[in-house]
Amino acid sequence: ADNSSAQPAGEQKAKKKIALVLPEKIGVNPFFQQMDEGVKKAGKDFGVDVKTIESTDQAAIEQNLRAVVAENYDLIITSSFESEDALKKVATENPDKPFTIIDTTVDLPNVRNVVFREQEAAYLVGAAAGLATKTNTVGIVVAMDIPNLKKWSVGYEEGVKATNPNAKVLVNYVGSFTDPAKAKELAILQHSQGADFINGASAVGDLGVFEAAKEKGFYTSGQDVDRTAIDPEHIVLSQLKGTDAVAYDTVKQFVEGTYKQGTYDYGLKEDGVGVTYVTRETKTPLNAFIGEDIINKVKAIKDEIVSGKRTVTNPLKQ
Amino acid sequence: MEHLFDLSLLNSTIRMVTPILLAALGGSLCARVGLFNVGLEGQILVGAFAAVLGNHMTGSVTLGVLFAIVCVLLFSLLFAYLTINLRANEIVVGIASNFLATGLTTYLLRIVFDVKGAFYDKDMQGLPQWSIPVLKNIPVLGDMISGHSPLVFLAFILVVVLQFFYFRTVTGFRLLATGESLVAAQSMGIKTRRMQYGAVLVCGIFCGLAGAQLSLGQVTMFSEGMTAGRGFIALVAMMLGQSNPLGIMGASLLFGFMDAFSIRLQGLSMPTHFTLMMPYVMTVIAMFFFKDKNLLKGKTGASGSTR
Amino acid sequence: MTVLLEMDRITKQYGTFTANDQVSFSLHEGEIHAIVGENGAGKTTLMRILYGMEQATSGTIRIRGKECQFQNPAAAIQSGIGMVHQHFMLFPSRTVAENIVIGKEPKKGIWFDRRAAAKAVNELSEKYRMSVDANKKVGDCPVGTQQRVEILKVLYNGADIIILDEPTAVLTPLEVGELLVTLKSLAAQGKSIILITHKLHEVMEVADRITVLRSGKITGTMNKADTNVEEISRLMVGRDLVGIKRRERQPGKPILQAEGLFVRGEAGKPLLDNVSFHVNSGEIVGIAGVSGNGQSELIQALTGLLPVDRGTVTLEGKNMTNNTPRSIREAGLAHIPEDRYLWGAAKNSSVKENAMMGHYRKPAFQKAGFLDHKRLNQQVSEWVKSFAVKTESIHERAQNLSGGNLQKVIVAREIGQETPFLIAAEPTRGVDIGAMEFIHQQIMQKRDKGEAVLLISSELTEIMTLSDRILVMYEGKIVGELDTQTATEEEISLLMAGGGH
Amino acid sequence: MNRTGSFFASLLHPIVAIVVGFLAGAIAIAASGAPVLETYGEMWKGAFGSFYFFTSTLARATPIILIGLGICLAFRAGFFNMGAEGQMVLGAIAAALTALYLPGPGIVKLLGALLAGIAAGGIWSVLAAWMEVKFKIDLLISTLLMNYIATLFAGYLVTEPFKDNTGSAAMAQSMMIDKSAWLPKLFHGMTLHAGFLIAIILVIVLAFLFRRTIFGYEVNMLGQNPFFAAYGGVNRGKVMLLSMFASGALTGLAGTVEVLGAQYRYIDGALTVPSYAWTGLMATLLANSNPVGTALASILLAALQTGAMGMERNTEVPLEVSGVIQAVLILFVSAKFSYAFLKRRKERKTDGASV
Ligand SMILES: Nc1ncnc2c1ncn2[C@@H]1O[C@H](COP(=O)(O)OP(=O)(O)OP(=O)(O)O)[C@@H](O)[C@H]1O
Ligand SMILES: Nc1ncnc2c1ncn2[C@@H]1O[C@H](COP(=O)(O)OP(=O)(O)OP(=O)(O)O)[C@@H](O)[C@H]1O
Ligand SMILES: [Mg+2]
Ligand SMILES: [Mg+2]
Repeated sequence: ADNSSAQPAGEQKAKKKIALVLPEKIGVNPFFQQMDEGVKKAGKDFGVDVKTIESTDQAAIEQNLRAVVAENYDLIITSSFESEDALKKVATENPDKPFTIIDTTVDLPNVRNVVFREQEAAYLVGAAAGLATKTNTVGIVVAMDIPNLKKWSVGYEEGVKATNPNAKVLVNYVGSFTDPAKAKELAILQHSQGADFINGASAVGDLGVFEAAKEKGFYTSGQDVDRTAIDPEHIVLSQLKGTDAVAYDTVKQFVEGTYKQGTYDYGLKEDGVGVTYVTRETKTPLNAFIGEDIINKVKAIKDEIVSGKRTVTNPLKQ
Repeated sequence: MEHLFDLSLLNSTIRMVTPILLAALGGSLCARVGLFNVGLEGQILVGAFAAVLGNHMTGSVTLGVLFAIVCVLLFSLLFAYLTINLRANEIVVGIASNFLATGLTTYLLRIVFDVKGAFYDKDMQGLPQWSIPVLKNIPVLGDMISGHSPLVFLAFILVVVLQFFYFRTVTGFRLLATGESLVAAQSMGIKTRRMQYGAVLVCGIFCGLAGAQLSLGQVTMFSEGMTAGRGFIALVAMMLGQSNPLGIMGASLLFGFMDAFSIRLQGLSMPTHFTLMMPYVMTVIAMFFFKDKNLLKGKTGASGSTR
Repeated sequence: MTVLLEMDRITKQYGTFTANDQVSFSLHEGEIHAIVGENGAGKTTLMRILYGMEQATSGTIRIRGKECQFQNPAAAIQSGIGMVHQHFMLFPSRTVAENIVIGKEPKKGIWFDRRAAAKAVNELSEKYRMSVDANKKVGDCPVGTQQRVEILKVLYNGADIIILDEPTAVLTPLEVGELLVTLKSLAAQGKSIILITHKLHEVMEVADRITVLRSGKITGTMNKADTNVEEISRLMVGRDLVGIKRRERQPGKPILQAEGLFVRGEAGKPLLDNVSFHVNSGEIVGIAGVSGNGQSELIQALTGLLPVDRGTVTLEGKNMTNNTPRSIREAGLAHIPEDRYLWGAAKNSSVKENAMMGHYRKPAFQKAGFLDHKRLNQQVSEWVKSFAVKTESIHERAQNLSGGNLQKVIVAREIGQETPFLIAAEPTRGVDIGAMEFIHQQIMQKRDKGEAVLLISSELTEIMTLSDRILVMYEGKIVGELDTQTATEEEISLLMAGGGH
Repeated sequence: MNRTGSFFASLLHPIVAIVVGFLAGAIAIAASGAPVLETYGEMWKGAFGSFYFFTSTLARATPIILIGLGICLAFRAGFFNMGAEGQMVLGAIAAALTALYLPGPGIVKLLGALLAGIAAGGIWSVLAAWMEVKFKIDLLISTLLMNYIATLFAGYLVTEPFKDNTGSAAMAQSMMIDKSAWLPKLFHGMTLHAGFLIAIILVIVLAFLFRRTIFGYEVNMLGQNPFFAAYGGVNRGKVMLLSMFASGALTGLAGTVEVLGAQYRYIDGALTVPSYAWTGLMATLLANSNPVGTALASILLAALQTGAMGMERNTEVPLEVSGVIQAVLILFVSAKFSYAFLKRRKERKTDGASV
């Protein structure tokens, strides 16, 4: 569908320039950090100029997108729902310029979409929690009550209920992405209410949840990257999201000329999301709280999801 | 729900309220000399960062806290110099110094620790958790006040200290007089500038402590923007408490309890947004009962002249 | 006599304006030296320089022959100078004792020894025979007491030189008497006093020497024994005063009627208690009374600034009870307020903005809500000229005007309303004798035109000169009505003191 | 000193301050290892370097100007309105929902939305004023608290009842407003929209209001000395409520034009994250509540932000440093630098300060 990527002449003359325009500051968000790392690594590996631009706020996104178009970047990668509106405008006005948006879809011929089904991985974490809990109470600390995070909280709850219909799931919201102190207190409270496994879904607040787990002696899990190494005694799982790989691949395909538009949907099946021990090995030894048994059961659930025998609700499509 | 309040919630409330209380006490010093310090948020943030940095460099929590104090002192010196010497508008300086604090801490996080977002070291020691031997055995109270960092206890001691300072000491008297009428105080030979500097700098110390409590007491890490608006809540607590230490403590605790209460309500069917709103709504309602008697005073300030 | 203080060729410039021009002044030990002069002559400025609140552009100050330079009041206090300002420098929410000892508090370690402070204040007040209640909040004290607090403050700091800037402007005659006695006794005890005042009879009563300032220059320094009121006023004003001529009174129909006004007070005692009176066209009714006996409340009730609980106010036959200030003004009221900085002006605004208050809605100065600045400028400039207001321009900040000059702006504004009814509360507070005469003439003219004036003043002489009838207020009530022709000062004073019943 | 002298002195102040600010910024840049002049060059380009960037700066300045004007009006009337954020957000959400759900042609939606945004901001602000007038509840605190209430409430509306379910549905945002109800862009392909014109017109209106109208005079006097105003017949309650309504209406309008001219929907956090309210407050204070000055200060502050974005795009200086430089510049602009230099022991001290 696209031919702007295959320009052998250009390759000779000048290095390709690729821009990653992030909708926010990278800040505390490992998701953006991974993307940044993926693009940078690909830049090095394939000899292209890559530039990451962080946007300070909503209004800056469009301006940054327009600026990189004007500065003639060959491929522009952006990400997230925040960029949707801006990308729609800019991509429509520049139909010859290839764009990629990670984590959402923009229905335009010159935009390649990459989306994730995080709820599937969250479901697996929930399933493991439901199986492992001794107190029949588990918790999740969520950053904010916004639709997007429902992929994490709803998927998790569904997973718990699937393996342990009687278990109680405590949900609390921090009200901020950057408040580990409050996240920690919320985790302590959930623990005092009987939760022995508390899933962290509060961005940087997760670090607070981990601390609470260490202090109070309950179990927890992290997000996006493998967090188990930080504290194997208490952080027993991690929900994974392969943003870095996606970003890396995008650059790679673009350089190699295999880049195509269209929508790429990553779930358990495509190995775009996952859970430590279940879909990916880790150096950290498995904690006895979870145990081989449970991992095997969760693996079975994973297979069912992959094969389509079991469906996980997409909370955003209700 | 079985019990909307339980001991662990109260215990957590006291901990959560501490940075707010400390900063509000500091803010009251500034307010008392006629400087409205909206820069508390930034000062706490600098304190939180410096505490972690100091701790990381020296491996000592105590030195970490001291380092936080020193850094915030320097930072508040900027506020003092600009507002007192150069007579810049204190609110502009406050807002800009909040921006500066955000920028500086994220920048230094990158430079010093080479990370973005958050610095977390699982080996770093936070502030110890103390329990006071006799008190901890008292049934309800004991559970509430046990297992807190020394700074939590210090904050509540400072309430009393400040109360005595304001209303019993000579320096406190002069400080309050400076705030009540700068012109009259100057005309009596009070070194008002020194008073103002003192107030701003001590406020810096308090904010340093608040930051240290946040990053070494509550958690043991630093993350960008981890103050999450506490400085502004402190400002509200300070005003609601009418710059009286005991009043400030009351206001902070009120806010803290409402916050705790709202956490409990999250489990119920009320939408999260409304439960998060509760502390603010309740504080507005509280204002109907605790009115600022001096409200009109500022407005009569228009009168009077030396001629 | 030894010379204690010398101010040598002091010059003070504000921009291009010279407030003090080569002023030389000396003060002897134990003397009371009065400084008199027109409004804006530079009296306050000179004293502010002496007290370290402002730096002279040139000139030197010597105390006991030693050259001094005061960067701030603290330095002046160190050298034994104390100042009682034209407007008090007090902390209203603090007690009398706290106000007096501030800066030199008795202490125990770091603690403020409030008991010792009260004791010291009581001793001081006994020593100089100025009674105050050490533990009362200053804000709750009458003006006379606040004045005493200011003086005690200066004495507490051990000042040898005491500057008093128009200390009597806000006092009742009784309090003035007490103050003058105090000053004499202080001088007898070796204190040297600089007294600024516009009231020449006070000068003649207490001063040893008199210095006259005019437009920033000294026009003369003389011994009291060698001079008289006429000479001083001529030196001050540059002309002879003519005195006021009073024409036969032509009383007409009532313009203002107050019927049974009642305002509840905080502690049971009413602020206004069944006050009834009327003011006819072509007459000036004076209200005498010790301040704090309901005069302020009466004014506020009449002008719509304080709602009454009972009773009616009728202006030109229209019921105006508890109406808005604006509708009352529109119905025909003008009002010179008693406190010029609280009610009468916005000190950070320009002279013009201050002068246009109450006028800006008149069709002459606006069209459809848009101000006609040209007309306004014209009008205000005219007032400034006719009332001889000393100001660089009508755009000068009111704050920079001398006290008396601001008062003139306010009087000009209110006389200029040309309403059938005028409330004049302390209309000449702080203005010089020339201006006072001018203002009195203006008020008299209003009466002669057949308009009505209600005059409230703590100056008995002012009441006696201007009024046709005199009402006396005591504790919120009107306790007597007298005809000026027949009334005596003693009679009034007795009523004022509550001795009527 | 004579008049021309003091005129130059007043000009010198911001100049010296800005120079010192840039020097301090230069140190920050140098510390991060980038070439100072080039970096500043990029900053300039990012703010004013091309017509596109220039209009972007103006686009960013638009809500700041409106907020600045709103706060300026409240200040003039003697109210310390710290509630711009809440008023702006409520204005924005009201405008968005009106534009979405008001039946009728685009122009009706647009006008309805403008009115709704103005009304929502105004009512929220007047509520605080009313509480102060009626119950003596300090406006400074109440407005500060009401910000949280307003943003949470608006957040609730777009998370629950009025959530956009049409797209990925992952954001707390309203649906997109119909194109016919958008405020037009001023130039093709640029972000600057008609809201800027509205803002500029209002700058002139406000400047005119303060200088030439009865209402402006009454507002000024009320702010200078409420007792004097009451004495002179200014209807205190009315002018208070009116000016606070207008203040909130202007800040509400700031949110409204952002929605109708830039984002075309209400997005949770899109107005609060950029700190428009605080920036507007600074602009007003820097300009001493003068409307034209407020507009200029707003453009300056917006230029610092867009300039920092340009700096980040085109140099190796990280975003964090540009944040530092911005803050430092503001700090020094706010400082009365030359004032202090010139004054130095001279007699120019004004009354109150010298005492
Ligand atoms: N800061 C200033 N800037 C400009 N002019 C000033 C300033 N301060 C005072 N003036 C002017 O200096 C002159 C002298 O003022 P000053 O207060 O000394 O008069 P005064 O003799 O005390 O008068 P009054 O009897 O009315 O109190 C006045 O005309 C006043 O307008
Ligand atoms: N004489 C006049 N001719 C034409 N228009 C006027 C006139 N006076 C006032 N206006 C305009 O009408 C508006 C309302 O006038 P009005 O005198 O009723 O004041 P207001 O502010 O409504 O006070 P209130 O409600 O207390 O009477 C003014 O703000 C002004 O714009
Ligand atoms: Mg004077
Ligand atoms: Mg009307």
